[in-house]
Amino acid sequence: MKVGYYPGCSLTGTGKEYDMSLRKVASLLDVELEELKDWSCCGATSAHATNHLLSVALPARNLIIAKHQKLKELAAPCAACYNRMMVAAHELKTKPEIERQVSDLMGESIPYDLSVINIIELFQKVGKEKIAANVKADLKGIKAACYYGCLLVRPFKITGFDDAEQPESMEELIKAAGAQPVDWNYKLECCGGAHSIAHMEIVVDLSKKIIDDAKLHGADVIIVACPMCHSNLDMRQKAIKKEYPAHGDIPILYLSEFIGLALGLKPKELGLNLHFVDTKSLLEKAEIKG
Amino acid sequence: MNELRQLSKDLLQNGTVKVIIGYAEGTTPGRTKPFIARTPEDTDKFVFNKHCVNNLAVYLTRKEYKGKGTVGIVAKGCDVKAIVQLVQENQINKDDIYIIGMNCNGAAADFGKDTLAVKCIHCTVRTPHLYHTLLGTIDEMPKQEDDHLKMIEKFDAMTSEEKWAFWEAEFEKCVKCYACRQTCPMCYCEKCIADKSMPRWIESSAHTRGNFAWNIIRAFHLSGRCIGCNECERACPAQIPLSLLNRKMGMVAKKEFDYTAGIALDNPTLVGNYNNADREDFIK
Amino acid sequence: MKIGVFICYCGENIGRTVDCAAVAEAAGRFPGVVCSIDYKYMCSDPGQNLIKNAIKEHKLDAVVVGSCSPHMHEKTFRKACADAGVNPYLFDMANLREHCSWVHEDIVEGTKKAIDLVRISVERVKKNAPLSPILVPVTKKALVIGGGISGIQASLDIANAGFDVVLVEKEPSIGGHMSQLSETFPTLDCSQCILTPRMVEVYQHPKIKLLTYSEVENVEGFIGNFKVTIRKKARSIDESKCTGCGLCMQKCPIKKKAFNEFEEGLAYRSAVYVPFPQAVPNIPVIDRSICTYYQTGKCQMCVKVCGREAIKFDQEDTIITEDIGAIVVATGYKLYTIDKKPESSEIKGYGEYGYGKYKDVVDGLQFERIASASGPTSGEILRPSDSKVPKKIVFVQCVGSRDESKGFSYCSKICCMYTAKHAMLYKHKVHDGEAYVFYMDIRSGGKGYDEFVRRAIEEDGVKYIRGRVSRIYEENGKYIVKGEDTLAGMPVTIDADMVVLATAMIAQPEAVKLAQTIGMSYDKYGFYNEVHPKLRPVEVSTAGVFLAGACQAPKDIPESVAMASAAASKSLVLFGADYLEREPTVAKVNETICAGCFYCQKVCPYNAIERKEIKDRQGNIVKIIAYVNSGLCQGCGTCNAVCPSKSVELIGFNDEQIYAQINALG
Amino acid sequence: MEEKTFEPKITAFVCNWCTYTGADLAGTSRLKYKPNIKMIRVPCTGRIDPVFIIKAFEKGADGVLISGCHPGDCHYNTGNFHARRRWVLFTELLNYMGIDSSRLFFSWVSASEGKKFVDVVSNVIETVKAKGPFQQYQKINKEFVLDE
Repeated sequence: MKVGYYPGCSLTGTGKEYDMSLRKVASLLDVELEELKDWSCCGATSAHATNHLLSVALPARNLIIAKHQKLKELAAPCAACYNRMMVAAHELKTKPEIERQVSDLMGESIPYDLSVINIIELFQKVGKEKIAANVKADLKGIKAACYYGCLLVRPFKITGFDDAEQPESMEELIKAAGAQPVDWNYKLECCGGAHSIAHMEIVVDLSKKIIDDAKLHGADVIIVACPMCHSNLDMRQKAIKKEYPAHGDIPILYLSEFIGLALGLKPKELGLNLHFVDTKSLLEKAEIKG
Repeated sequence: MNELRQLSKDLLQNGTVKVIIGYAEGTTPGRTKPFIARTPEDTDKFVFNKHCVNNLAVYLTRKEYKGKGTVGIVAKGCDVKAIVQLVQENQINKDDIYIIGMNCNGAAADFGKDTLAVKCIHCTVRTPHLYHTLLGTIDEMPKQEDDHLKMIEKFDAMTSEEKWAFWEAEFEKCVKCYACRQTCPMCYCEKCIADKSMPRWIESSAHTRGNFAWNIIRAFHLSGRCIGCNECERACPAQIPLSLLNRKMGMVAKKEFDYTAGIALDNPTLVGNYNNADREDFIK
Repeated sequence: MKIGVFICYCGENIGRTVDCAAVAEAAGRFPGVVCSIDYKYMCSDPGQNLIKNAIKEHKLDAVVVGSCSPHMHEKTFRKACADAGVNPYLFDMANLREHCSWVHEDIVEGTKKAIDLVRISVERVKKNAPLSPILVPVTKKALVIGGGISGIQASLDIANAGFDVVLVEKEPSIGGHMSQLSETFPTLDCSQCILTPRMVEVYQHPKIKLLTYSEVENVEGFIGNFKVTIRKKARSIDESKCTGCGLCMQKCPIKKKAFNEFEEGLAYRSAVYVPFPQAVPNIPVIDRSICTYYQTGKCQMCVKVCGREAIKFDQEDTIITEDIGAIVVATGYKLYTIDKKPESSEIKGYGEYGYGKYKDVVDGLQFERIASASGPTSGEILRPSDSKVPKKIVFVQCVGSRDESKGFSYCSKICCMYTAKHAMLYKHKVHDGEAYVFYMDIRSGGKGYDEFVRRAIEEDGVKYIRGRVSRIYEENGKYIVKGEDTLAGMPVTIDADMVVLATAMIAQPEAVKLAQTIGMSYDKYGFYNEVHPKLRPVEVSTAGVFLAGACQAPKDIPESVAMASAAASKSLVLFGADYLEREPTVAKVNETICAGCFYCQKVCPYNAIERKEIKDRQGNIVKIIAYVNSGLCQGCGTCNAVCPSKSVELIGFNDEQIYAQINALG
Repeated sequence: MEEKTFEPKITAFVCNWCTYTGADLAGTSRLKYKPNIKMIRVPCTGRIDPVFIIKAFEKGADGVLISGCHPGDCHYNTGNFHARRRWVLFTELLNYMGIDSSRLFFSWVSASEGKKFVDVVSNVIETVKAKGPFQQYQKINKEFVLDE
């Protein structure tokens, strides 16, 4: 299976391990990720707040590159990139005026038959059966809280992915990987997103609530599908501890990292050593040697 | 061939069927002709070879056989399509026929020719999709360019004037002999609209206008029903390429409604059913 | 054929842009026209007399009037023709006003077109045939499907007018959802107290045949002449012997295997049971799926205690056929299933509200049972999980309704009112409790309705919050309700003891099946469609079938009752005559040339095409051909268009008539 | 000379319940359109047979309009759905035969759409006028109609 691949900026920086793990896991599952040539910024976090046309034109450029590479599907593992591309495609499809302006800017029309998929959809395409068939490590003792955040399922009218209030798709993948998903309450709550830098106190509060609820329901690990969620939940646990000394750490893993562990990849190959929170507790429980 | 004769003999002998419609050697050696076996001895005349191009299903709706006991029929996949369509249209009772299905390796376009008949080039039912007994083997069939399809596709690039000119020249030749109708298994009406005079929708004299009307209505009435045996074209003394019309309408049915005639007994007919999502972009 | 043409000026309406005298003059020269007259108002008495006199004077066979739209005066002129001895169907009308004088400005062009229109009519009328209206006898017996309040009301109205009624209810008792309700808005009178006498009246009415635990299986025929097949399911009880003493139920050892449907799953029932104490008829049913006897062949405790030998384990379903003249459909509604997506539906459920997961998250009907004096808590407001009094309760409106993304886009109409009632009942019983209502809008149109909601807010102190709830979850024994207060622009979190979801009324799961059996159209939600939303609100497209209650759309009790009485009175109108007269515009098969392909049957919207066997003298079937049941045919002519050989033709719009019209255009 | 004064002949087949009534409403509302169109009333669009259209062309129509109830509004529930499917086949057939199917117009006009009826009719008349006479049919019409 060949799928287009748009890493986006996070996966080259703070989310490097997301990129590493995804590439490794993909090759194990016979997925060929064809990276977009000369991709550019998706416009997340600022373009849509400042200039609507720019916010559509930036992803449109990448969509055009995908067209030139004759791709049918484009995987955007970063939830923000995924969201921006979906919004742009929706705008282009439904608003002829925007479409005209963007086509003028780009000098060519935008492909409509390209489908942008998120990481969960990518694994869905691989198939639960295939993942299950390739599982090497026994993770059945591991309880995982699947955290979707806001951008994967919203706005539902545009993404049309899973369920805006009660998504279950990531849980299905965790089951396929041999672990137990927990039933918890904060899988869609806000982590604070881009406030991480400017208003850390907000992020600390929000992230703590999410982590506490996951722990309350017995989770050993929180699984994320977004580099921003990851940085808030992983990086800010130190700040949480400073504010609330009773806080105990919980590892935060990307979906691709977790599936990678299940498929028998070494923690270091998956970049687990790059996390702020030590993943030792998880690995010990799963009896995986570093 | 012995298999076919033996089976036919048994069927007639043990009373499973009253008659069997099949093929026999033609008057010109090598050619074949439709042949009705009524006694076990008759079955010795049965043959099956690449010249068995006729669609025998046309006989099933004839008064001589319909409702007069079980009729056996030697049927290729394409003939079975006609049978399926006839069952769907209540013309024959599926319990009143016995299908001797023939694995088919393609029929010759014409006697003395090695090329395949058009219907065989794009055949999807070389092993019949419905039968009581299956005979014969599937051998390699020569690959042949589907020039017929290319011709249909050529129309896409033509202006309506060019298309009109093409058909005008073709229909000018029509002598209204209605051989196309006579040989078509789907043309079983007791009185064809072309023969009705009150009112006379289709002019009876063989001028271009009347010929257009006849051929439009013929093609329209067969839309979604024609199973593509091309007997009409084979029978046409003026050699009007009727298969271009029929096959095109079959393609339209496939493209617009994902429909193919004669493939399954429980498939609802194309006309006579509808879908809420049928195309209506042409309706303002 | 001698044809008379009559051209109307309609005062100046036609005369201004059509030279009527010239039209009459031109028409006079058309072949077959023996007289052509123009007159100022053809529809007036003198105008009609003009036609009648001309018919007599010229011995006319057919008449063409050039005037207004046939939708306006076709009936008037047909009657004038009939009065003067010309068959009313040997008449045609050229629309010179709506389709000519009023829409065109140039008198020369207008006159030319008017002449063409009259010519088309003259040519058509030559091909018309004399017809007479079809007379259909009427069976004066009504079938009422559904024994809820709507069905009860319709049955009583029809029966009290002196006509027989067959009332079919699929549950073991009549009463429907209304029998489950605690108190009714806006008067807060007890639902069962007002309903039970009606139920008894139905049971005792000499004109009403009550068939409970029964379902309509098939409906054939047409207005005035339906033939209905009803399946009476086996109760396993001999109804003629049972006295309803209830001993069998007391002694039945199966106590906790099945939830009590009437109590909406908040209690259990035995294997032999009546749905509720006031059931009508008060005769139990054995639930064979849990009864020990049916499972193991042993027990028979009920047989031992029944002094009347009424238990009949070997009873079988019986099939009843009835001749029926009119059908009232009153099949009611169902509540939206919240926890998962409803069967055969594209919509998603509300997993995030935890219904089905948390015992204390209940739906509207469950709360009715909790609040009902006859319910599992005897009317005390206690939460199901631990039977404690909830001190803080949250009501969420519009669950499943007005929600395109997860539910249905329509408004369920009664939820605003019943939520206000629920909150009020709660406050009346738990004085120190807090009640919150999340709402989108408050829709309280109706007599005394808005006052009722205001009372809940102002007198009883129910706190209304305008906004949606995003999530409900359990935390430390509380139900955390997260939502938004859109008026304050703030997120709100309430730690409640109990949550009530005001779920939408939806169509019965088998509504579509019944619609197809009877031939009713339905909307995308499965509610039945009335013929005209304003002027024919209780009729459906199949004549002789009428709608009552929530099977048509969500509605409350007074509306359902009013609609039931309307449906009853429509049935009574039908029963007022011995024969029905119908337009003779129906299809007819030419039996000699029909090849029996039955494409006509496939396209007929009314199942009016039947199969007819043609036999030879020895009785052998020669062929099977189509036959039009003229009682069912409504005259659309779709059969005529699809018939390849035109062996079925629509009388009044047959091929010759249309051909003549097209021919006259040239 | 003929080019300039060409006025197309339009034949319309309309259903009794929606479009015919919509045309009545156009009249009642005193909306205006050109008199080139003549309507033949049928109970339902389901009644309309392709032979009507062919015959109309044979009788010299330069354009044909078919109009009925919107899907879902059919007085007979489903007549227009069956009609719609047949039209797809018929227009494709005409196109393939080179019979200019852009002279054949379809519309849904309800009983309340008097204004839409006028717009549809005006558009049909203007479109056909711009196309000129239906020469293909006129040629084969002339060839064999002896009494003209």
